[in-house]
Amino acid sequence: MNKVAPTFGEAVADVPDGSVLMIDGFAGPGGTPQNLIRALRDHGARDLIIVSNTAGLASVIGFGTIPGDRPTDIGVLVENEQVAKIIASFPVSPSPSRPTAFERAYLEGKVDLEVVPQGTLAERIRAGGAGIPAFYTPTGVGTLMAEGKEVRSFEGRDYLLETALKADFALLRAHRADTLGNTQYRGTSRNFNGVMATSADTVIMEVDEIVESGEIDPGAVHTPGIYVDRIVEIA
Amino acid sequence: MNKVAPTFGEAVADVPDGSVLMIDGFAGPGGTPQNLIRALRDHGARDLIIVSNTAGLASVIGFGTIPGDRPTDIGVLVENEQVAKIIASFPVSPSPSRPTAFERAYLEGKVDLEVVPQGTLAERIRAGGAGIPAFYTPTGVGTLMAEGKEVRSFEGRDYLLETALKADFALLRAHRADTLGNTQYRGTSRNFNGVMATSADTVIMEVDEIVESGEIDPGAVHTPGIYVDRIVEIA
Amino acid sequence: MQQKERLDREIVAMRVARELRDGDVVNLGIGIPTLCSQFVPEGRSVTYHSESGVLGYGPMAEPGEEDVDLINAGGQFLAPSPGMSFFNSVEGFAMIRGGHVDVAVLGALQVSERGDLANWMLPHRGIGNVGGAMDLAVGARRIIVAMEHTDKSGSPKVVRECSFPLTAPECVSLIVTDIAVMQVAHDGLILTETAPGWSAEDVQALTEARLDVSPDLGDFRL
Amino acid sequence: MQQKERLDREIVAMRVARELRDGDVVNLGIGIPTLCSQFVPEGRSVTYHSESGVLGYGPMAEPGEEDVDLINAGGQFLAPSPGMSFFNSVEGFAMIRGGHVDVAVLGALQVSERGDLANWMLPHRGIGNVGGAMDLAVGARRIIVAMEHTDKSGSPKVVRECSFPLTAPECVSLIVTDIAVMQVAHDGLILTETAPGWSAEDVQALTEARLDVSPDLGDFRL
Repeated sequence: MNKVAPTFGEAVADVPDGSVLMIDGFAGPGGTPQNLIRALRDHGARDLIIVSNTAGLASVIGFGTIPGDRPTDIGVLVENEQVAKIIASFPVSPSPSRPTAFERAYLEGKVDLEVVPQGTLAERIRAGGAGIPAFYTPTGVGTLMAEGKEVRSFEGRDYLLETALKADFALLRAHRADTLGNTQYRGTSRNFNGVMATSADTVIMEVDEIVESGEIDPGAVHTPGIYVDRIVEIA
Repeated sequence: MNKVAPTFGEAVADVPDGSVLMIDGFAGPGGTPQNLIRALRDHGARDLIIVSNTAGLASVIGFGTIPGDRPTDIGVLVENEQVAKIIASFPVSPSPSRPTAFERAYLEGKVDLEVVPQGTLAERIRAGGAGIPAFYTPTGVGTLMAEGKEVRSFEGRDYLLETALKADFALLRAHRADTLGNTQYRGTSRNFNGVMATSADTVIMEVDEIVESGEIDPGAVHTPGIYVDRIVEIA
Repeated sequence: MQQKERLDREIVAMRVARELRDGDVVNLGIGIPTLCSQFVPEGRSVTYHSESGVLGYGPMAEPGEEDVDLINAGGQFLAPSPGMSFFNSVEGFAMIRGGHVDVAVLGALQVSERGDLANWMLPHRGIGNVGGAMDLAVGARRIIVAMEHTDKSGSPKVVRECSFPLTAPECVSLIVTDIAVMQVAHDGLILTETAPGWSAEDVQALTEARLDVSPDLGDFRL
Repeated sequence: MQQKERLDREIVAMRVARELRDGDVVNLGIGIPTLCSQFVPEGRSVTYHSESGVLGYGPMAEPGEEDVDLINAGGQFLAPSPGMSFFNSVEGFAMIRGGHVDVAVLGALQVSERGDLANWMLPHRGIGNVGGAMDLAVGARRIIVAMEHTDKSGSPKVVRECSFPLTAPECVSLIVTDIAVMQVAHDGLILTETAPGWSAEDVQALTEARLDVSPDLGDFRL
């Protein structure tokens, strides 16, 4: 049950056209699986549906980016015309003068978009991994997000019905993993990595370091190994 | 914002009659706040509604109990006639010849019972803490648990609607806490402690050890301090 | 016929253990199921899940080594194992309901010919322990029941319709008892194996549900 | 009147910071809100929450000390602080929706006299970043808006009805701008403080919503 894959390319080689992928990308490169994204670009699978917090911001406006760094994010998949749709909470550049690759493609009608409030996005992914098909949330009531959705009152307050999100693959980034896939994230890079790991059929992680099983404190594992299918060490 | 309370008695002194309490008690004494339970017995608040996984088993049948030990559990509150109702997944003794205090009181009509599947119980408590008023679950469809509940189909499968649980107080047990209330549990004792901490207005913890803030690895905190109101160190 | 020898609990557990595949995540219920982990064939790596909040635990703790903070859902003491991990009850059941547990081995009071499971409440007691059984029954990808073929009074536990309160309808895939192995198929139960000395007729006589006999019927495969 | 001096961003942040109480858990949005943490009065201990997955973080990181694994929701680099904790996005938003965040300080494009908030989308752009704003607007116990009183073209941002897409209806408790402090009451907005040199009439002239003037109207309390 050794889950270590030899290369990033081999780790994503079986992603078919039309896949639904969850890919971490919170705001900056922290937590973003830059190597797996580049491997997926080289692999070339098309018509992808990507679930991610942003739609590729780090490389455009430097959110969360060390000055001088030019991190890779899912913007390269959009530029390479591999993306059919993005489901995100923060899809566009906050600076209208510096639009993202996604934004240009969206305005040209080349890619679809579903904007989801960030907490609802996290909760929908969690629901997908936890066997909860749908839940009610107060977020979005009385806004555009409520269009076409059931509104229901509990104890006098209105809530929206939201449904679970699942994916075929997740491309994630962690700090350490043991050979069984038990994983720890570093700092705020846990963000969506920690939940996307539970909701995709095949979970692929790039990590700074792979250690032997038993080297991670069992009380400090963030993602238990049963969720993780493939691990690639960043050279 | 020092949250350290001097004694167990002072930590529970303001629990009024009729309170809803979440009290950990998974199977054995691990994770059970034995000192706070004894303090609540001595305090004497009555007509309590208690949410707990069991209704007091460890002292009766030795589940999870080191031979020779006689741990305290919520059975003492039932014996002391302080309990109006218990919401639990595992309320009775698996050995009919050794009934629990709760079981005797229930059969005498002195206390009410709501039996909830363990996963639904955990999820309802989580929902209470996470601002989710209700969710759908496959658990209990086609059983007694479905009585009076909405059944709804998503993608061809039936689910039950379940609602959030909240409490006035939680009595919990952890291994370590810092003075801000950042908490770590030991091993399987995290169980319901880790979720009840999010869903009660006032969260009271007994811990083996209180340390200074900064002594717990921020990546290994199980319950962030904002959830915890009072901490008492076990002498 | 009642004099024929029934298999002991360890053999039932051994038969169930053969069903576990390399890489499976497995939850073992209280009773016979707990025994299965001792009998997993060599070369298969199985990860054990307990809704007490642990994955990848080791064997039962030795006397004197008990730790109240390392138990299974039946309150039994576990030994640690490298690579295990701990989590709270919400996560433990998210794993179950979310389909991350491959196999749950459960005891039963009754199983119907459609695979309905009743294992949490004796109706005459009027009160029961559901614990995690309902979540496991709907969430684990495969449910194997391991139990005695009849109850203490000799009544069949493999029935046409469960008379006891259900844990979940149509959830059981395989029934292993102390005299037989039965697959739950779309149109009923298929008897595939019998204990040594037991014929298909012998088993049927202690079974309320009608059993289709597999053309490959044979002895318990251990 | 447009020549009267407006308060700078730091003063607006300082005024908001006075609203934070000892023990509060506070989420600071992008822009002016981020500045508030510098101005919390002595003796008050405030715990900062960011939906990037951290509680109890320190001040902004010094240049050269940036860590891509320690950022706020606006992608700014944070310094560590003793007693902080990390968690994933599910937990971060459970804290928000579950009522565990006492105060959220948010920027706004428009606020209505009922406290409706619009801060995520300019309609002419046709696409917007909702981020965590809708969750914060419905989940935090108290919402304070910190913003300029008018937009870049001089149009009022405190309006009768928001013309921009809403973030949440009736969620704002207090509005602090560069010329005024306004409470959202059941029957409308109450002007309680003005910037030095600004009269209630001056503020009303730049405000579309009708302002009730508090009998205790005074200067900005800093």
